[in-house]
Amino acid sequence: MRYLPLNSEDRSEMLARIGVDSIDALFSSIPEASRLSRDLDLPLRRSEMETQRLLSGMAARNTPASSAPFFIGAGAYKHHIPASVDHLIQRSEFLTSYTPYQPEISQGTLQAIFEFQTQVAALTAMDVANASMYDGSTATMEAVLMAHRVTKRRKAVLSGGLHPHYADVVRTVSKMTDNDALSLPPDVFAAEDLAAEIDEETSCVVVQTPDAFGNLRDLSPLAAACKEHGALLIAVFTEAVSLGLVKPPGAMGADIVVGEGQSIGNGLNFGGPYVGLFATRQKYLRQMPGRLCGETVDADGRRGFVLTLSTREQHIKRDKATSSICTNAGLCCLAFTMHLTLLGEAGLRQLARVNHANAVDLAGRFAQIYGVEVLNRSFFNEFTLRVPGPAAEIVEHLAQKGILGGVPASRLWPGEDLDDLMIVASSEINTDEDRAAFASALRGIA
Amino acid sequence: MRYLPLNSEDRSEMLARIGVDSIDALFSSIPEASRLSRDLDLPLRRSEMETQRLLSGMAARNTPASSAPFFIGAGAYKHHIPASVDHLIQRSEFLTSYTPYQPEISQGTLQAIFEFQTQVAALTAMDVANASMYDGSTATMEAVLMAHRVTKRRKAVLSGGLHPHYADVVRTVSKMTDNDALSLPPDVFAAEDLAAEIDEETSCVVVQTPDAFGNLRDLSPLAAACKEHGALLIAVFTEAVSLGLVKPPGAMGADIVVGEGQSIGNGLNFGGPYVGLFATRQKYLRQMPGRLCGETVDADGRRGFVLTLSTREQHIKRDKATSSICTNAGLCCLAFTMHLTLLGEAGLRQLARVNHANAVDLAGRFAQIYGVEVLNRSFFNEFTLRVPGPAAEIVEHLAQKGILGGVPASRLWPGEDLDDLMIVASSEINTDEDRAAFASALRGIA
Amino acid sequence: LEEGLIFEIGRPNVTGVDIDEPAPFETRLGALEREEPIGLPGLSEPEAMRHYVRLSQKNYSIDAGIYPLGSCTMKHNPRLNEAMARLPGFGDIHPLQPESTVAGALELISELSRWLMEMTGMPAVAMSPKAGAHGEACGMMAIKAAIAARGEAATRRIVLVPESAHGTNPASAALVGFATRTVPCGADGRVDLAALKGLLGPDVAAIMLTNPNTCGLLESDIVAIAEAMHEAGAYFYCDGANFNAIVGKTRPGDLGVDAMHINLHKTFSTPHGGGGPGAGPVVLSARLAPFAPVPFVQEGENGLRLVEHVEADSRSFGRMAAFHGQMGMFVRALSYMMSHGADGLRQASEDAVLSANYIRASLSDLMTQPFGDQPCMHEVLFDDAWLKPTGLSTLDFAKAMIDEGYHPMTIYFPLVAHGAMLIEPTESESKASLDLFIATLRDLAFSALDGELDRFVGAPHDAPRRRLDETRAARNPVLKWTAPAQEG
Amino acid sequence: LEEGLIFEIGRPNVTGVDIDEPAPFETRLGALEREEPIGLPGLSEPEAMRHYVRLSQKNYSIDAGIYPLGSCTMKHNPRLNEAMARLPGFGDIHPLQPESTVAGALELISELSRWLMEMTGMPAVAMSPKAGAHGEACGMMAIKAAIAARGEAATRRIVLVPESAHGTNPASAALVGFATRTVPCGADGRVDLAALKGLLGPDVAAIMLTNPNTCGLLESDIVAIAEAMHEAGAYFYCDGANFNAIVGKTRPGDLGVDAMHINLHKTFSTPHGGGGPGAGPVVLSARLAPFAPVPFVQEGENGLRLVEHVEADSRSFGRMAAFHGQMGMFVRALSYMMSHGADGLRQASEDAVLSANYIRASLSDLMTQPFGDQPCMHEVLFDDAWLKPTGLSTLDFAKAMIDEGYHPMTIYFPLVAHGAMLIEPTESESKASLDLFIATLRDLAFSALDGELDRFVGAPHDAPRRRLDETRAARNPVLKWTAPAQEG
Repeated sequence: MRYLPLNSEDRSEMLARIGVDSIDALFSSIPEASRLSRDLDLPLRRSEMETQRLLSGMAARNTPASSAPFFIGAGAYKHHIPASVDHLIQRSEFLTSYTPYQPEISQGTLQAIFEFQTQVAALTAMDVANASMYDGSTATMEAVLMAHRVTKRRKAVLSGGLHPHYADVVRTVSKMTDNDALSLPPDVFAAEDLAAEIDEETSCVVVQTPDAFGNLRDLSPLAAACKEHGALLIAVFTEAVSLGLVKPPGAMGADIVVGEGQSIGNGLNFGGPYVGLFATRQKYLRQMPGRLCGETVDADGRRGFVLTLSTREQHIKRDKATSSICTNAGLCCLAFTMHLTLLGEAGLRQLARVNHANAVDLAGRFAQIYGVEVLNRSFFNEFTLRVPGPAAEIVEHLAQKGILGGVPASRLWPGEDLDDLMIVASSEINTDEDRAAFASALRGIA
Repeated sequence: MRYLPLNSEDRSEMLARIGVDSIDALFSSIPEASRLSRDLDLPLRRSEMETQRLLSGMAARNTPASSAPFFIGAGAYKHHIPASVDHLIQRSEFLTSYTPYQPEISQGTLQAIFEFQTQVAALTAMDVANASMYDGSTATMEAVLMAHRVTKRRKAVLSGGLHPHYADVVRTVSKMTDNDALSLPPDVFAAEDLAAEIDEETSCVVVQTPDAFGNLRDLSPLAAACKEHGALLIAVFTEAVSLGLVKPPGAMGADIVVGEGQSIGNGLNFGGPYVGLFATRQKYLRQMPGRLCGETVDADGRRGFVLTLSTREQHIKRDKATSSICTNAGLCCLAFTMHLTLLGEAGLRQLARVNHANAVDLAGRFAQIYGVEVLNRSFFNEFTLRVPGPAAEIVEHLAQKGILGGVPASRLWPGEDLDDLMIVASSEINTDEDRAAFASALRGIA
Repeated sequence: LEEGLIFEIGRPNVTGVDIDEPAPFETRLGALEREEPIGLPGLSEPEAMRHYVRLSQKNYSIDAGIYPLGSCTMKHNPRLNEAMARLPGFGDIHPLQPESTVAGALELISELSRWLMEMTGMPAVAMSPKAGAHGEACGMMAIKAAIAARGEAATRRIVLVPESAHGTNPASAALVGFATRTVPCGADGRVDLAALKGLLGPDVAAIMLTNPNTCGLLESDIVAIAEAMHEAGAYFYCDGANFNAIVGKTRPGDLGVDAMHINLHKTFSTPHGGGGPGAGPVVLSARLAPFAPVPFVQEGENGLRLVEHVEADSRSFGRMAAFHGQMGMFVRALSYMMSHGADGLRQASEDAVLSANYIRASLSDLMTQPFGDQPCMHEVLFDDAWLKPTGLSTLDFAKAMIDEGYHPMTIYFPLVAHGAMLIEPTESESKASLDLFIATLRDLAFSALDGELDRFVGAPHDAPRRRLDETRAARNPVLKWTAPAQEG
Repeated sequence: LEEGLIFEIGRPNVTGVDIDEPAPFETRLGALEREEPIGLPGLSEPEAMRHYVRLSQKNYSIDAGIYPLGSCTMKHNPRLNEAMARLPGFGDIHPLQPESTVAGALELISELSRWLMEMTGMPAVAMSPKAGAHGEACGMMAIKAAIAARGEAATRRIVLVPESAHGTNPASAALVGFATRTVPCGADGRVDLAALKGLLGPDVAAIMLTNPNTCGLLESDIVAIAEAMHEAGAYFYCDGANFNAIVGKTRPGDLGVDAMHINLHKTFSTPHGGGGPGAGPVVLSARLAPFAPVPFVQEGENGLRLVEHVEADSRSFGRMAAFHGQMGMFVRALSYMMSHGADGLRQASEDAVLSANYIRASLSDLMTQPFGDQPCMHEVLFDDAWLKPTGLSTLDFAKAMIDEGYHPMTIYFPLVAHGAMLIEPTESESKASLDLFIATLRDLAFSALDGELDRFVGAPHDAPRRRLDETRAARNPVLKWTAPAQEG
């Protein structure tokens, strides 16, 4: 087998040194009745060529985003990722290294994490950011738990504009822990009155902007309401590129900012791996979940970086830890940092502008289609369309015409009477022709 | 522009340090009349995304070998290349380094070349090999020139089984240098009497095995004839994998062995870059063209590698050099070495056996088609078919049916009355289904 | 050459990405346009390339040397898997594309599930957990849901965790709202069965047991433990971090396990990437299967079907994360499994165990083992008793390994061994590599015993950094770059 | 850790590739099956990965630092270009596929040709040469064919080559059967026009002139040289190795050049790969165009057409190599060109020249220039006059740079400068990078002048190897590994 360096000669010599007759002697602690006395009912080893053929065959039964005019968002976004990013994250020294517990020979990863933390803090306009969570949804769940710890309260209020998967994740954990998670109904027009839901048991309000329908939300009034009641404001985003153009949550008074970082540096990957961003105010630092990298000096006084404040973490604090997270999204946060470094301030702003411009253009095209209505007053690169008829069928029709045209709201909020809504995104990857093709196809169907 | 780190501020500061007012002042040595006073009539800069889109569009107008049952050889062969090879040659330290003129910081490349030279010598059963030539055809040309230098004669005899492009390259240089290159007519059945063509002016005989029609040739009798007349025997191969199964030229008395190394570690690439292999006997070492890596020690006595015997080369010997070659096929020879190291003796032999088995199987299928005839008595993974009608049309028909089915002999030897012959290769990449589809399609056409 | 931070070498008006100016348009941002600068530096592409290449060169990696971290399973990461995960048909599909356009993705998830179920002997698997600890939480949630379904939610709130457990175990149990109680470890390094039985009662929901355990030992009483748990009305959660030792040799389902997460990034070699991403699918027994979270892929009449929501008649406990799990890792893991096949997977486990025992047998005359010299599984545990006379610590010994060109083993874990040194070579090392590693450790050990303290106390000497001051980092946390104060 | 040779660490019965056993079959090898062992070691995949990763770590690279090799043009290699060359539609097509299946390949070659012709102002281009020297040979063959067509083959056999020329120039001329004669260099570092004119006569076939020349100077008499050559009935071959200095600023065709090769791996950044592959297309004037070698892509009635053989009415001189040229490099170069565009290409040349002059201006007070302190093009030439008093050689100075983390500049070339040091920074370096490089060279220069000889004579001290004994290597060449004699 090509991956196994030992051959039978080696194995014999090693058994001899160990002083046993056979490999099975080393497995003798398995109760005899429990030893597997047959081969696993699975195929035998395959050559690289054959494995590649089979997997390529499966891959060929999917329609890649790059092969069609593509307008799907709703929590995961397709952007152009510079070729250098993928090259760099595949460097052996990044790809095949472990969590940097031995800092002297892990400065590459550690310095990159330190850069990541600084970038995330800057993007969100917050004081401190951690070294990543699994994804935006679990980061949101962790934020809620952190708010409970900080406030010593147990009720979260979830906006109806929060991505429904995120809300599900929070609700699932809340149910398990006998905490309260009050979910508002789907809030298509960003019209809900969240402040009215805050009471003295409320630990936090969780609100997303741009929200799941694409609306931009001014969080400042809500922040004031939270402050008044001693609750924390948790701001969520699923499209990190938006932060290049819109007011950051930190500037609107958020206490914790969490979000999905996939759209910078990371591909769609059918939903994972992604990278959860997590930032908060300095005063809550010790209640923060997740790994942190900090600056220090070595024995010669040179600057260096180490993992720090691990007394918050599971491997030290065990059941008193601020989170059970161990493996996080290391390589994805590296890709995020590399892409953002390539963009820089000027590039990110320009990228965000182009995204917005493309979405505005697309919305303008739809506005001219009879029976179709753009519902948003404001948006970044994604908005909600009302279509004449079930959006799920329209999306399927579009797919058959070779256009991946959005997400039916009914797929995200089943049973909520949103059947005629679809959520549509347009990023820098869409050409004029793509948008024209989409509008024309929709005109034909709608 | 994303690749240019200087911005206008930098440029101003630098001009100031230099003490000139404008960048054009630095170009003042261009005669004024010759300065380009307009923009080049070419498009302006494009984003990475746009460049990728345009090039991907061009690529999509080609039919990749991997997308169809594929049976084309005739000097370039498709084999499965382990994914690790392409990963490794893309490591910055290999990909973006220069020719190892500073050995202390180039030991990686140098040691790999030393391994390559040893592998090539072993494969060919020769004493010494160089660090690569451009490709098999130019290596053949260099071998002929070397034979002229060694024998101080000027006539080369070229077998009719030599790849016609290779023969063209030798003839072109021979014509330029007033040397004589006697080409025998296409030798479909390996029936020519090369020994009869050797005279006292003959510096070398150039013969290929497996030859361009796929025949295996026993070079031993020819080697004896060469020796008798003081001529050198130059053995050529275009399919390096064959050396895992067939008798190596060195064991049959060749004086110089040259060949194409593409088929180990390197992709098809529409014909280039490939890697020329060049090996000879120790006594001719100083007449050898191309770069050589040798072992030595450093100031601390540790083994190390350097480029050596450069007194043969153009940068020292100028017009007296053994070749004008400078840049060679560095990264391709690295890929060759990596793939061959992964194969090892056992793997190469097995790979060669599978290739031969697949070709034998394919030939067997063709033998059952009325009107189609396999002409070879012996072959490795490639043979010549006689088909009823113009092979060029049949190949085109097959392509329309989605099968890349071989090379019409008329494309290689136009005007030689070989219109009903096609050359067909089958390697480990072909499945039973591929071969069945080919045979069935050919039955339908022929 | 020292490499600065991007904030020191980059500039906000520099970019390494060319983006065309959009045609003029009217924004629709409401009044929410960003006004202040963000504070992000940019680098041109050549500068960015060099920056990160240079940073990478300060890292150790499995590609460059043995990475003997016990419990972490740093093994060879085949590049085929990277190539497969990057096929556009896997890497470039959106989780909310119409199902008709992702048939191959559902097929891959289904096929991977089949392999995981057969290898573990379990009838169900939840694919969405994002890493090992997330898988633990998933398993504990399934257990909690099952207990609630039995009407015992209020009473069964205790989870037993052995001393030697990974920290994630109690943390995950706590995340799910359980209280934990520690099970002591016997003199043989295994769970003390009698003590365990003494803890059982109607308040116990489950045990979380790593098997093979973190001492590198197989819990030989495992069947008895499972029976005891089940008799007491509790569940048996198995931490699958060390599953790589036993694939093809025994099946957790056959041992009585109710739930076990599988670290695809350990056992099945999806690369660690300097800390992630991982993937932690959880196999479930028939008793827990009904409570599995959404989403999942279901065999339907017309082929595979994706279930994304808790349907009316379902007992699913909910959702662990957005979308469908770590698809990128799924592809890599399946590529790894298909390459090995049933025969190769078993051989890999055997070679991993063989190599660990080879190291044990080659060092046991010099270094002490907390539970005596007995065969281990895929990792071997030493303690610091043998170092006592030298005055050196496990940390000193570990740091000295760096100067020899090696990454240290896992140290100070598990907590049941004093000054633990946990070595896991994996099946990826050649005998020559093992021999050199052993020779180096022996040389270091002799050196320590001979009192050559300088080799240890100041170590590492030859790494990109000397020993770093972790206390200072924690005392005054500097967690991001801030611009130095302007002069003037 | 030292890394052995594969012959020392590998074994013939080990393989890192799984290949299924074929079904039983009868061989058809005649009597020519290989009998003896080959002598090839194999490594498993993990071992091979580690071996070559470790070897790579002993290399310097442009990705990790400035590579200031004059005349070699080591610039940033965009990874986009690598990705494009690996698209199956380019990387996985066979040179002899039916033309109908490679329309995009012909389009790419045609498009690249268009860019090259417009940038050089020349009406034709031969795409097949495989590297710079091969391009030189191609150009000289076209010239020879043109001379033969004029009936002067027997008389015009001399090619003039300036002292400062690359060694490939005379070697290529000789390969094509020309005799060479050296043209002296004037006090300003440029060709001595009067001396050149003195050499002209009916026996002269051509001049081979590098422009900008290898001293980093533009041949300002170039138009006069071209006219003189043409008046004398000879051709003007331009070595295009330094074309990167002048793209968009002047066009060889407008200067009177008849043929020039273009190093795609220098000017257009296809990576050097530790010594290749390169690509050397040759642009040709109208006078030489008819003699261009096969194959070429021709605009036909039904689109593009591939001409692979010398057709009946053609004056093509023949064929340079099998197949169609370095397609992989074509894709990379076109990707580079399209990314830059007309504006970016000119800017790149300007930045390259700016950076070289910046280095010149920053070092000219310490280091001597053979032809005085005058503006240079893309590279700046120093000599060793300033080192004389120290007793140190150019080699010592260069090797000391290694200890500072830098790759040395080109040394001892061109031959017209004593102890030459030729520095080419390219446009890829940031100002910060140039400043640090300059500061380091200044520090070294002061150190040399202060007599700190140890820093130089023993250098390098901190590289993977100390100074290597090149004389020993040449005196007793060991060019391959041989098994050590068996003991016994």
